[in-house]
Amino acid sequence: MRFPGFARRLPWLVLASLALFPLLAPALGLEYYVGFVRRLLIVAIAASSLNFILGYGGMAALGHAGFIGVGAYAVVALVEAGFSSAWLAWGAALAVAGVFAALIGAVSLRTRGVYFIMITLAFAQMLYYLAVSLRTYGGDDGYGLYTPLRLGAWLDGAHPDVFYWVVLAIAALVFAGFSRVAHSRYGHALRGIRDNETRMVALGYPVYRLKLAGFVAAGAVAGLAGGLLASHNAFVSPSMMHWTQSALLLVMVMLGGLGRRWGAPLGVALWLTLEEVLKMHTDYWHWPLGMLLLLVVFHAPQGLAALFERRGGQEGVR
Amino acid sequence: MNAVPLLRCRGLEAGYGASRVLFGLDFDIRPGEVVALLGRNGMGKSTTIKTLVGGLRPQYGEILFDGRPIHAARADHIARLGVAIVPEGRQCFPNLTVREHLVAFAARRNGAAEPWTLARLYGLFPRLAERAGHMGNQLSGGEQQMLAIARALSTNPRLLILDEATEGLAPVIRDEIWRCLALLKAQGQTTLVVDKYVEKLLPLADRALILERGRIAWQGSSAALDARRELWSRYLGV
Amino acid sequence: MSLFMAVGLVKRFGGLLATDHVDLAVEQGEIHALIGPNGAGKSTLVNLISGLLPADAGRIVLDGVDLTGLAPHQRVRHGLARCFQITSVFRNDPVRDNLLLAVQAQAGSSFHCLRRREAETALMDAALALADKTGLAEVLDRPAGVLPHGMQKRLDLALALAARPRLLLLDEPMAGMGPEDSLQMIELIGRLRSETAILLIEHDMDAVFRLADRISVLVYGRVLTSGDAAHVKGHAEVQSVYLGTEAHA
Amino acid sequence: MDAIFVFEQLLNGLGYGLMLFLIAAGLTLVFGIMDTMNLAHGSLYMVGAYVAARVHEASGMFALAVLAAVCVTVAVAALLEVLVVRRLYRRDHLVQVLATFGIILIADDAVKAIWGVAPLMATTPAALAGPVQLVDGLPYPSYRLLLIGAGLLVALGLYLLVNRTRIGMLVRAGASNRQMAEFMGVRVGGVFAFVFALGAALAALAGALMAPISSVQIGMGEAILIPALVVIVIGGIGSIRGAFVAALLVGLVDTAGRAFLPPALRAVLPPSVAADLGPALAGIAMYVLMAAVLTLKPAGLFPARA
Amino acid sequence: ADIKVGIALDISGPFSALGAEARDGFELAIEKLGGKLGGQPAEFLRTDFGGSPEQANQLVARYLQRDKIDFFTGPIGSNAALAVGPALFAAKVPYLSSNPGPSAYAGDKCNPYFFAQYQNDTYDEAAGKVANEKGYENVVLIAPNYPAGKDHLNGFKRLYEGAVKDEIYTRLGQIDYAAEIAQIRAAKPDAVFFFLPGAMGINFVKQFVGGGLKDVPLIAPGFSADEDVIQAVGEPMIGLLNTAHWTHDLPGEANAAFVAAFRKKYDGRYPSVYAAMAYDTLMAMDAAVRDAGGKADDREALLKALKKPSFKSVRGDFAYGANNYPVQNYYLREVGKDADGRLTNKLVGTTLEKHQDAYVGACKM
Ligand SMILES: Nc1ncnc2c1ncn2[C@@H]1O[C@H](COP(=O)(O)OP(=O)(O)OP(=O)(O)O)[C@@H](O)[C@H]1O
Ligand SMILES: Nc1ncnc2c1ncn2[C@@H]1O[C@H](COP(=O)(O)OP(=O)(O)OP(=O)(O)O)[C@@H](O)[C@H]1O
Ligand SMILES: [Mg+2]
Ligand SMILES: [Mg+2]
Repeated sequence: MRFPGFARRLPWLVLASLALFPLLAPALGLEYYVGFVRRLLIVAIAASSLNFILGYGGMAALGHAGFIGVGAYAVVALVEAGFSSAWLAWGAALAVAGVFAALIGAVSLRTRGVYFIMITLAFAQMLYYLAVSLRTYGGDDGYGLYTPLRLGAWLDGAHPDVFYWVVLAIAALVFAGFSRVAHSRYGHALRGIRDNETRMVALGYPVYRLKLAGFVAAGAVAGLAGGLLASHNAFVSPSMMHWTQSALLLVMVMLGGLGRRWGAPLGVALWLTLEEVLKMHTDYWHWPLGMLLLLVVFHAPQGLAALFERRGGQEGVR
Repeated sequence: MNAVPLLRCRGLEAGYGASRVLFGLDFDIRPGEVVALLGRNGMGKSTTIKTLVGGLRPQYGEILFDGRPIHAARADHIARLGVAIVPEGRQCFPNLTVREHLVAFAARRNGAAEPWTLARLYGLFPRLAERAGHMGNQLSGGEQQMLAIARALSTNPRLLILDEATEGLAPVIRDEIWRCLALLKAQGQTTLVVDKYVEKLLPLADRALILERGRIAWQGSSAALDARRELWSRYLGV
Repeated sequence: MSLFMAVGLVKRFGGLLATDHVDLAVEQGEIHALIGPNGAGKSTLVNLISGLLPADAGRIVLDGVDLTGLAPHQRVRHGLARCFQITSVFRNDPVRDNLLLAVQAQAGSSFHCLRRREAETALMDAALALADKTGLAEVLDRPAGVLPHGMQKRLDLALALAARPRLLLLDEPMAGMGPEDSLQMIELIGRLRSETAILLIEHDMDAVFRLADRISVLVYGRVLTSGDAAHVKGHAEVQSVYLGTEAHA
Repeated sequence: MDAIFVFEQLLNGLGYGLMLFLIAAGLTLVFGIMDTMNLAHGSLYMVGAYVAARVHEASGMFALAVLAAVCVTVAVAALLEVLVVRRLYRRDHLVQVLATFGIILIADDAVKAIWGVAPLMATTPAALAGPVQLVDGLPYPSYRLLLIGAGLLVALGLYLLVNRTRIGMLVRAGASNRQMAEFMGVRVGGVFAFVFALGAALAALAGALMAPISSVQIGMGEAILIPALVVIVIGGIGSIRGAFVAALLVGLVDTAGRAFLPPALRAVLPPSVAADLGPALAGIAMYVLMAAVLTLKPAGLFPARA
Repeated sequence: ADIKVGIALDISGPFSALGAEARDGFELAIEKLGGKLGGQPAEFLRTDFGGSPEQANQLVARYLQRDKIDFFTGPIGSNAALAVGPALFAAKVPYLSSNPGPSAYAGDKCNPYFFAQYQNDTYDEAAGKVANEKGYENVVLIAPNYPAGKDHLNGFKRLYEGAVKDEIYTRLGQIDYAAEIAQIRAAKPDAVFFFLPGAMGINFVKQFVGGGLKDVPLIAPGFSADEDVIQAVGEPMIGLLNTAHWTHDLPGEANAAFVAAFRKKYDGRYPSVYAAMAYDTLMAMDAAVRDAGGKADDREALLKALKKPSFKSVRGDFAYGANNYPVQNYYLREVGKDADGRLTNKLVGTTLEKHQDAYVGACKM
């Protein structure tokens, strides 16, 4: 971009307009879209975490929806047990998903490439079938969260859109956090592993542990997104951890641009918006999305973010 | 010696993307000839070879093989005309066994009295016979080099091109390769050789080309080059 | 006691005994060359020592520390660094980033994730020093993948040097180099003698005879003989299985 | 539990395994050998099933239906190859996933537009509709015997093609290093197109043969994609033998899990726990198997590219 | 303003076949009603949500917040119904289910704004009764391994008096049933009761008959033996017994008119339960708006009108129980051929009369 100052200020501009949106929406008759944007932000959190391990770490996990589901069911479990604090529930979502990611990652990271794709998928499928048969939490029918979780103190009821701002704040933190980490020692090491793992071993890096740390962090953040999604939908069902959901998440990240700062949110925003709009107009709403994927593959192979970012602004894409 | 060149290059220019590496190369290789292509690192030897075999599309100029233009032809087409290459970096196929490397592309096309058969190739490199069932990526570096040479020979090429084919080989094996090339020459095999062991190469070659920054800085008979040591230090860093 | 000792190393690939009870010692300040026919097991031996391949039997001791059970990256921590037979650098990154990555591996934990690396001047200084030492200072901003071959090899060596090794394993550092680059490389390796002991694999006999204090000959996975250049040149079996006419060079 | 029952379940396991292999065969070829991740394989399978069902219904001739399915699907695949897949061979797996996922979306909508959303009827050919008595007291569906036979034939044919013929070598060479293969005179583009078409033909064959015992509907392709991928990955990508062994293994483990695990658990656990645990474990047997295999052998049972 | 009806269609995704049936029913009703409800101009919003409860949730949020709908209907799956309920109830929008009748909404989670067509397990209860009447002394039950599967089998057992030889739970989305069929063969039951919706049922019946168990009678709730399954499986379906609260040959004027119109509009195809219920749902809305005085915003009046349906239902007479789930008849159907040789369900007789679901006791409303 020709205006470096503008580029530096862009994140703040985006943040500010997102923060103002709920206040302006009623005047514009867009109330519904407050909820829509909220969901978009939550999915973007999950996508950012996938972008982190896939784009920077080269770990193509096809089971990310599994962690989202674990987070969501952690919330369900707490609600079922009588807890009602949102922070507790989301914290639990983060932690439990992190633990699952540690266990699954410890096994999966022994494999590479397509084997890694498939073993992460296998674990996610196990989680899916587990959730389907869990009677206490509704099994396939899902579990409704009939009373909203409490944010505590003055937050509840201060404004109908408090939850929106909370999500926005979390998303901003996650997003800034991942961008920050990408430029740290750890982020550089992760990219080194993506580009040449053997060399990294020979340089003395504890490659396995570094990858596992990234995988756990990403899994935990995906779990957090799952917890938020549970609150957002007031409903949790196994279908959110079906393998196609994992695939969709991958697709959105790649659509946006692997390993690019703006990749995940852009991909999520475009995909979900298109889905929303197309569905309203036709029953045949899948094929335009399919065409979009082909277009991106052949005409914007680095993803959409690459079209916007200044040349060389990429954060090391192969 | 036959007057019609087997390979003729005229005004050949090539490069990678925007950067030009070769500038107007003119040279011929006549049937039965062994030509040495010399030059320091990065002067364009491998690029020349890649362009000849269709791995790189020339930006200008023409290449004739046996009188037919091939500069616009696809690599596989050129290969089927009878050009075989031992590329820089061996490039063995990781998922083919040694034996498969030697039978998959085998062809008889140069009408030589004694064509390269599997048995003869194993005779040349007994090591490969011992490793016949190994995959391409389960070989030592030198074994891979032997395999790359044998693979090229298995097609019984009309023009054999060797790019640093003695790289990574034990001295005894290098000697073996030189002996083998001499034998091939005696049988009339046309060959283009790039190699850093100039002292070993020159006695074998009929003629030599020296590349300097993508241009032919000198060409002539190898005997002449042998005599002019100042060219060696100027162009070859020896 | 020697700086480095490999004792009874064994490696099998299926039915193939690639490393057959190899004993090897490298002394402090020594350049120890390892030569032998193709497929004798030299690269395998380096992989066993550096830990990229697990050994079936045997022990590895560096400076009195037993490294046998350690993972490859832990061995690097103990002073065992290596280069690769096929150049292995980060091709898309500039030379500077390559060096930074190598330096960073030694400079404390790589789990730091909040401080921007650009802000860490100590890392940068170390990387620049390394570039000076290996003659890469001019090309710091070029992507490693487009460097001339000789430069890439030098970068590969620089990456290994960042670990401040006590034993450096070099697998065919001269491969693919013309005479000029080879000379530079020989000179560079010679200069390293003061910093680290070196185990050198090379088929370029010129380089071997010029650099090596001691030469071991590996044949069919076993050490055939060990000694100085004259001993090896004069050894009849080495001549027939490996040196050929080079023995008289 | 008598011997016949155990034997029958064993047979079922093998039969299911061969069925899986039949489905996975084309995928092994394209993904395993050509190293191209084609998620749209399931869509080709679906097209094969739809065409076969329609032609069978209209003509009453099953052989004709299978033939038509193969021809139409190969034609579709050829078009797909020229328009899309050809440009994917050189790209990495993730890009292939992205593009072929796009093809799935398009294919599902196209099938919906052509044949509607209702599942289609695909009848078993009359001659094979009933069971045959294998041994006394063990009737076995004769159509399944046909599937078993087809699975075995395809396995053998593929094995020979890939490992014993020149074209197999050329494909593998082209897949691992396209430019070098071209330097060796291989028309990689042509060979790949041929193999892709062959993969499509196998997908169509599987679709046409599976149609009479399964549901012909949109989404049937995605449903079989995962088991097929599991089979290939357990076997070790690129190995026909691996895929074959893995298919049988998955078939046996899955069947054994369904047939013997619930009763076994009932014998050792309290009934309520067993009733919940048994089917749950049986349901994920395939995935557990895969995770276990990959934990012990990170590159599958028969790693083809060590 | 126009009366707005939000319809969630299942055109893609796991229930697409059933969703298409429902859509056809809705379309026919809209045509019949001339695009009006209770004589008032109405707008019928239709959107595909692909069978995913999360997407249904989204869709309902849009219907509520942007379109401000007055009625909601449409989803096929129980999970979607359970997902969208809370938002609708909070917004006081009547949700007339055109298909699922989850037990939660019949029992402790019942709500004045939810109206069902039937309770999920009542079909199975009727099937259990059929098994008694046929004199089957022992049966094997089979269903997918998820809570709904267990609910259905429990529903069957509620009225069944014989012995259950085995209960088999299969994987959701299973393709191959050879192992289960072998188990059934070994158990030698008098009959087999199965609840396997969609593709699973199609696969199962085909393989069951191919496996030589043609002589073992199959009983199923109507969902597993409706037009979609019959047309997909073909001949092997003949003789299959199933239960439902409606069939296309049920006597009655309203039904005859509906079936005739449907067959005319959709080239001779018989309507399924899903189509009939979709049709009936809009008829119920029409009558309720009329009874409430042509207005939908007076929700009190509307609910009252909905609760006392004044239209002629295609299923015949029915009344709502305390939980807004109907008290109605259930019929036995058998798959056979009609006069033109077309495979379809035929009415055999009435199994349960004025039957109420088992959960109504838990409803405090
Ligand atoms: N793929 C490539 N992309 C861009 N530039 C390249 C590429 N390959 C080679 N070059 C450049 O082209 C020039 C000629 O390289 P080439 O490999 O032909 O040299 P060479 O004479 O074979 O040297 P060497 O002895 O090192 O093999 C070099 O400057 C090199 O940097
Ligand atoms: N992964 C493997 N699987 C099976 N055999 C292997 C594998 N790697 C190497 N080998 C075999 O082990 C032997 C030793 O190989 P190694 O690479 O150590 O030889 P080397 O001495 O380095 O030879 P060179 O000088 O040619 O590089 C060779 O015969 C090779 O074929
Ligand atoms: Mg070169
Ligand atoms: Mg070696």
